[in-house]
Amino acid sequence: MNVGLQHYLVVSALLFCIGLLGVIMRRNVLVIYMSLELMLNAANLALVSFSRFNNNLDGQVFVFFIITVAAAEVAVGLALIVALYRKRQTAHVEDLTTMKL
Amino acid sequence: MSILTYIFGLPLAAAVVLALVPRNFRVIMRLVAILATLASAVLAIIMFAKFQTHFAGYQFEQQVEWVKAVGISYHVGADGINVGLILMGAIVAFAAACCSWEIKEREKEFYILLLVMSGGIIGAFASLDLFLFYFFHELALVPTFIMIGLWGRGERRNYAAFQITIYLSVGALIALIGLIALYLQSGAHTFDIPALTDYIAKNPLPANVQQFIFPLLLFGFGILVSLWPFHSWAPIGYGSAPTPTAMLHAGVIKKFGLYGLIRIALPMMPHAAQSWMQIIAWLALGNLIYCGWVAMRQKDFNWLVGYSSVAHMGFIFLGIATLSLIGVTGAVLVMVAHGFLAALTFALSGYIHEQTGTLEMRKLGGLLFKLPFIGAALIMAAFAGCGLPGFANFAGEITVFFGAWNEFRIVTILACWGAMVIGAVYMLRAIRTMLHAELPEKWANIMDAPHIWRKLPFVLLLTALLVFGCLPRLLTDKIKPSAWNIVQLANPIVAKNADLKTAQANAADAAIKQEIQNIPAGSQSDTAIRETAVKEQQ
Amino acid sequence: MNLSLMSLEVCVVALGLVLLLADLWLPVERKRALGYAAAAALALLLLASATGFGSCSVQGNAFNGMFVQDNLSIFFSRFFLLAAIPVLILAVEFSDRIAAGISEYYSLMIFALAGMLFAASTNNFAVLFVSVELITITFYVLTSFQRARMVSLEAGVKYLIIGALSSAFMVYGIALVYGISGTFSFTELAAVAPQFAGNKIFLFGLLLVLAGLGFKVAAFPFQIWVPDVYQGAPTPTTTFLAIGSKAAGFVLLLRVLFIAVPAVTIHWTYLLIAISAATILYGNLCALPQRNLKRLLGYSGISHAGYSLLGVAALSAAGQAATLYYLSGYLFTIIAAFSVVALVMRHLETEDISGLAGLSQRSPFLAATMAVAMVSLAGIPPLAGFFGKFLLLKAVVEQGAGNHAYYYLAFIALAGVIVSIYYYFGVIRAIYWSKGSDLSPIPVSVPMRLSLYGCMAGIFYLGIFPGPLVNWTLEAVKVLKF
Amino acid sequence: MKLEVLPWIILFLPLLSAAVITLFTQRDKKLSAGISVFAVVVSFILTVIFVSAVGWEPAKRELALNWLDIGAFHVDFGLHFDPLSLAMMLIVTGVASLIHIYSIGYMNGDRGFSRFFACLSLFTFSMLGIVLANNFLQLFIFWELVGISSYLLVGFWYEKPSAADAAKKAFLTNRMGDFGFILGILTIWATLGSLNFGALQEKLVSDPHALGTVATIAGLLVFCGAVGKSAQFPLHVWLPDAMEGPTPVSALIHAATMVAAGVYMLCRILFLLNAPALEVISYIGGFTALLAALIAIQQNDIKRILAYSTLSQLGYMVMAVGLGGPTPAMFHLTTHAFFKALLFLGSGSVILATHHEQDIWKMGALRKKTPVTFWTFMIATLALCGMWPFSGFYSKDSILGLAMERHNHILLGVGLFVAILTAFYMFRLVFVVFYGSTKSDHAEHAHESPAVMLWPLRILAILSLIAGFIGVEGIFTRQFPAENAEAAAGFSQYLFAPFIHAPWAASAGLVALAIGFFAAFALYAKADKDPLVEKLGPLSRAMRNRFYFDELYEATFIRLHDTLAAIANWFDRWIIEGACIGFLRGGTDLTGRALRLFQTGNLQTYAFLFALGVAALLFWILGK
Amino acid sequence: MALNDTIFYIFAALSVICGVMILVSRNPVTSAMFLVLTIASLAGLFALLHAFFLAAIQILVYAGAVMVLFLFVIMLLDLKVEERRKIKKFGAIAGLVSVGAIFAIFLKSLSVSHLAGNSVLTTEGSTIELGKLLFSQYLLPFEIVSVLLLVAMISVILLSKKDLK
Repeated sequence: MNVGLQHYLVVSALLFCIGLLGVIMRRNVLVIYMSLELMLNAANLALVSFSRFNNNLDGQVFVFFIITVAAAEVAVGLALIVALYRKRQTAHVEDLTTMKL
Repeated sequence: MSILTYIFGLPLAAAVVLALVPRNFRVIMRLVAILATLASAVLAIIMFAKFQTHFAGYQFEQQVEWVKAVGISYHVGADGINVGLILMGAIVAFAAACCSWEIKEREKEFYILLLVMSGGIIGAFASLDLFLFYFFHELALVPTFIMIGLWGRGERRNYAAFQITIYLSVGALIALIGLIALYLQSGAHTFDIPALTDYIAKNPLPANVQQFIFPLLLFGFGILVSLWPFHSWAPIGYGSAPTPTAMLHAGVIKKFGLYGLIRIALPMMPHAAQSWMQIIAWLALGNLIYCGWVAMRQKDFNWLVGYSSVAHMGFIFLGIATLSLIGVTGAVLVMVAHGFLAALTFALSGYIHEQTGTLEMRKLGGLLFKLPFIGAALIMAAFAGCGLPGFANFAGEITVFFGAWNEFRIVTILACWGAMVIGAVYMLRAIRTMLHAELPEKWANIMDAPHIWRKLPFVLLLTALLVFGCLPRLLTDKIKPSAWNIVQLANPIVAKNADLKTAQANAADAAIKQEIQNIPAGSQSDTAIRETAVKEQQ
Repeated sequence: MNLSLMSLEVCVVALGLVLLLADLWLPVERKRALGYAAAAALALLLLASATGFGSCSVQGNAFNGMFVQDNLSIFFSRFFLLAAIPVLILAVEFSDRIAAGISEYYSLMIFALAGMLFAASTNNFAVLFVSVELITITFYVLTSFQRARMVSLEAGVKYLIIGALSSAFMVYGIALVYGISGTFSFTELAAVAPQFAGNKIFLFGLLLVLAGLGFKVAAFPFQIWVPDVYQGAPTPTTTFLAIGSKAAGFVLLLRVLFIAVPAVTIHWTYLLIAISAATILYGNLCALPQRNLKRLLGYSGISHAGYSLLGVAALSAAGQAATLYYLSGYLFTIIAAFSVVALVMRHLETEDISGLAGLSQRSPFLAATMAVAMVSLAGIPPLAGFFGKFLLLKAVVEQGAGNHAYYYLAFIALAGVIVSIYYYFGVIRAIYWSKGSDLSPIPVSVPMRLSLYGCMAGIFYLGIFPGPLVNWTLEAVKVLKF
Repeated sequence: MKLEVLPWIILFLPLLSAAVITLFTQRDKKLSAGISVFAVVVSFILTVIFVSAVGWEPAKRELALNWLDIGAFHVDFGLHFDPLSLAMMLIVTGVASLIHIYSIGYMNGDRGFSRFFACLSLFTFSMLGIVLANNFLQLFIFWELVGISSYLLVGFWYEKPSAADAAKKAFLTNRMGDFGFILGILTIWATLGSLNFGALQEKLVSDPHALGTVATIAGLLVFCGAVGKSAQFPLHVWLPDAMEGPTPVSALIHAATMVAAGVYMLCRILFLLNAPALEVISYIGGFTALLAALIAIQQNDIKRILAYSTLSQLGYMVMAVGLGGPTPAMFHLTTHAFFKALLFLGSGSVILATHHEQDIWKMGALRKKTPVTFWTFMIATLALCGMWPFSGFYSKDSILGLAMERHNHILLGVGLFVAILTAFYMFRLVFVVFYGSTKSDHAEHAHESPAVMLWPLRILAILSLIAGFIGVEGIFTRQFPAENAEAAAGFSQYLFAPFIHAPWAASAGLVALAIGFFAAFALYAKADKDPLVEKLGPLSRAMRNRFYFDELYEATFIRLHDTLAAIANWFDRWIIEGACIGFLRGGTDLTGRALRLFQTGNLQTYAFLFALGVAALLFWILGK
Repeated sequence: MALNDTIFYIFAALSVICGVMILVSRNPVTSAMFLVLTIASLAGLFALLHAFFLAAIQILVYAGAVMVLFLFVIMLLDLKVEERRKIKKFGAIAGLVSVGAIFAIFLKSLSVSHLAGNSVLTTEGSTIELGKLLFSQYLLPFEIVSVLLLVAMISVILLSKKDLK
């Protein structure tokens, strides 16, 4: 079977789900954050493949935005995590439960 | 501007004025509150006196656009159904303001809330726009909650404040849904009650729609009126409320739901009304008998009065349930009468509580020695409460019985039992334990109402009860034509058969009056102008 | 290209930059007052917008239709400006609790505001995405701005992770929508959406977008972050989050549902009803046992999102207009409430309700403001909350004739209101009838007082004279389908 | 001044005096008494003038104002004049005048002096209202108003728990009767469409079966009102207790007028009652007469003896009405009003003389110390027992004659037996109180009452003596023409009329009197304590305990009602308030607390819930 | 085309496997490294889809900048191997189920949906083409992104300031 759009989409969905699983199951905030990046990348893959199979460059432009935004987000997020770590000496989500109920 | 606007506008304006008065000007605050309610009461009496008897339409009307997009307007007016209620509301508001002596802390807030409450509820009775009607009622309701919480008495006042808040909000909101549904289903695109009524009379709502909306209004309003079994907020609420609040709420605000049923539910949803009336009659019995029984077991006088006020609502429901001219007229009569009575009783119990610090009946006794005036007034209130003639309640209750006899035989018999025997049992037991027998030592220092100003509210309310009790036609002649309109819409078949003769007489009467109305004269000019305008349109 | 349409947005961005620059030259002690300057500038912009100065209220498209200026966007841009002014004043009031970078705090708020303004005019998924990200990322920082407080950082991280998660979902959704329809433009999408209404991948994508926007408006089941973030964030941030960010979510929701894919939305009646109902119930029920005031307002914020969603679920112009009206009332109310919280809880470690005890003696003005705000939130006349709820219920019940599920929705909304009355009155009780130990008066600065007066005026005005705003909201939603 | 104004003045003058006393002259006792006495005496005089002006014509005259008019529910406030009401007016105002005057002496020094007169005036007004009412509802209104006055006066000394309880009991018992009464009124109104006596009578005359199937039940329901007010079995229990009130009150309300209102009302609505209803009424009357007389034998409280005697005599009257004889009933009512008022006033005088001692076994030998009281009391006793030519002889004879005429031998026997008992217990009273030896210190130091009390005694004594043969009966025969009416023309004819009309009944009555007298003489002429207590044993105890009716009611009816109330209260507290509302409250709260548990504060949970939410959303739309 | 297919499968498998490794590896550094690998293999897929510019960006920005940032932070914080705390089995299973559900629904939707899938693929993700589009059609988001970047810059500075003055 020829590799088509479906294949790319399945791969992208798989990656997305793996990322999601990472977010859900990992305890380290940094790893969670990496998983989120993976999810964004999955979206990128989907966009690029759609762009290719739709003969439409808009998707790729969008990917460009995603990458930029992700970079900004990562920067802010990591700064935040670092600040948190300095304060609390932990990067584990289980320790971040002073506010609940 | 219609006189009605002044009647409820004055207290509201006074509330705003009070907000600007500095906190330590206590005398001025009290004076402002009393004067504003007094002025409103005087205006209400003038309005009542000027009211054209035997005239079925609305008088003292005023209509101003408000939210045009939704079909809401500021529309007030009085007809036979609400003229008595407005009068009663204004007088009770004045009496309540007079009874606010017992409030010693945070007077500013108290008087503001009291005035908002008074203005709000009179406004609700005066409004002829569904939205306005609901709006004013809620405006009056909220202060109740705060007042119970802040100035209430007893350990359970917190619970009471929340209970009454939540319960009444449930009722009000259910009714709101009903009102909105009514507005939407009618297709008239107006909240204006007269317009809506006319429109629905010409284009009746489908039966299934009526069957859907009517219960909403019935139980929504029913909760507000403490229809059995949704009554349990009333005793605890009144038991914990400060005196003026209990007076205004039990006396006036509680009548809102009933007024809503008569004004809106009956004429606009005749089909559903007819099918529900059997149930209402039996529920009314729940009020009359069951709540009477419960009242018999109460140990706290305010609770007893609370239950008794719940029980009295049974008469009104029974009257409404008849869908007959006599029944509905009687119901309105009881509404007015019970307003005065409930206010009087709570004012008296408040006085006793102020003197003794308790209303637990076992601890009291022989108070009549020390409180000849208050005691005598309380005995009279008890008489009125068990439906003795001479007081307005009797006229209303007996009218209800006569109206209900042909419709609900068994219910009426049981209701009579509730009224004649059960009511008398708990009222007289209370008198016996509180006022009669030996005076316990510890109450040796209590004081009777010292001067005419302290006596004024009681005297005023008693006078009102006696005047309408001896001359019920002052009210019934005003109520009758309007009640007839409503009964005709709500129950055309019965109306045609039973009251045909009266109808013709009334119609002739009204026609003559209308002729007279058409000559613009003095204060009636606005009404007259409206009349002419109507004619021109035709 | 009609750049002049964007004058408002450009001005706001410029304002943010000016604030950043001014920070460099201003002495430390005067930086605090920069907030007032920013608020004044925003007030000027609002005035310009309201009077139609320049091209602030000219309708039209720009950037190849990516940016639209219509009645809806004008409504919301004024809304956001109006919200930002008191929030900035509150931020000034709050500045002593922000250790570093107060002028950055102001400017970040201005940038968030710019994001919201862009969101109001979005007509394209690309703009939607970047403006949402602009808002969200700014709020990550605004949330964790009180670095000295652990809760602030914790809230920031939580918001960051959940926010990023929702972004990921939304982006993936956008990707799928684009993949099927081949376009990001709402206008073009509206044209082709009917033919894809049955395409499951298309729907999949739209649902993911819905989830992303649901996160922004705090709709069930994407509301889980709200209480923690509201509680932990500095109060001005919470305020802006509660009204600005939420309203931005709503305008985007309205645009996506009713401009881009109305053909699909029409099939989602039950979904929207369920979301709205669940949001109302969840928010109100969880708030019931809540003792922390900010957290309570967070839960209550969820429920108010639910109420606002009623109007969306009603799928009618009346409903959309009601949502707009409700949000407007909520604007004044929630700002008043949070302002009081910020002022009263200034020196307290936690924002427990008991901290309000004795407020009626300490500051009758603040007590009255808070009481009015609570009563309005509870939806009782003559305040804004009541008329908003009235319009929403009316819109919902109106649909009930065609679909009885709407009646149930109305009843659920009612149940929610009832429950909410309980806890709102609990707050009032704490204010008025609990005895507090601390009886020192609370000073209120003049701008703060003005802002609170403004809020009170707004609450009362919208409750008593709803006519003008009702007309305006009805105008504003004309661009939306249904 | 027009004649029509007079009745209104007569009616409202007492009310006016009550109002003036209550509002203005509470402090000034003399003025209060003056106003009250003035009002009632003027009423009496005006009544006399009015009666002499209009005469005893049976022609019906009405004055009416509309009180309430709602559709078919039309109530007038009207005055109705016929011989029945005119005579009753005379009795009421007359006896009331005397008792008012008497009260000035009796109540002297009481702290509620003004209040007493206010209430008394209110009562007079209400009673006149009953008498003059031209329709059912007005009758009912005043019916209730006399109930109020009775309540206020019985509980006049409210500081005494027994008085307060008695007032309550009297009122509530009456209310049960009124419950039936109002149902009867409703039935009649619903069937005949009117409340006006005249209109109703016309309808029934033109169509005797207009009431149809409800005729009997309607009649009996209306009779319920009379049962309550006239204290007939089974609602008789309140009257003896009502003796807790001041003695003038007992005389006026609970002997002469109010309790007779039931009989008056039955006469007024006689046209409504059909044969079965009348039969029931007659037997209830007879039974009450017997029961009360039996109880009276073993009572020791002077006022209670008289109270049971009143019950018994009321039983006679009701029996007479039931036998279809309104004239004898009203005749007996009139004479009874005089001699029973006299007896009560006399007993009041005795009580005052012995410093508020009411136990007859603590009196004795008062004949010498209170001569006027003794002689007047004696006259009244003879009248009550039916001694020729005292008034009671004539009226009682007419009742016995009626029973004989109707061939109702049971009731005749009952009547005669009660006559024996009456003589027995009355002479027991007389012997113990006025003869024998003094049995206490109070009796030792007894003194005659002041003149203001004695003059009413004298006047009533004269009336008791002569009322039988001055043609009172004739007034009522005008209203209710007897079947074999022989209008007696002159004084002497009246004097011996009974022996001519019904010689058997008359002589039987006298024989009964003799039996009773001698039995009492034998047992009590010299007794220091009651010999019957031992002789009758348990029966005596039962009699003293009023045949345990109070206990029976306490155990059944009141217990039942209280139990129902307790159940309702329990239901209200635990089911409605506790279970339903509590469940809703608690349920809501619990749901809130449970839902909150999702907010663990843990990011992973949040992320999971977010994902779950997305999954749910997707499944909802795409899962099908 | 077989070659392309093979490359696709290789890259796809690589990315998925590395993705799973991110998930399962205990050490954050390992995770980060596997993320870099995933990103790189995605870049390969991009290239396969003729999105050359993006492939380059992917490597440069993501693998180059972002991931270095990540690693830098990990080093900075000196994060050790994730402690072996008890894995909540219920949580893991629930997570798996919900994510599995999403994936299943996606697959199901994919299987029944009609995708545009042109047979002639003409799009070339060249820099010029993209640039043209970016600076004409997508100028507005581009500008907004610039504001966003500014915000990010300020934020990072603010958040990382050591002293709190």
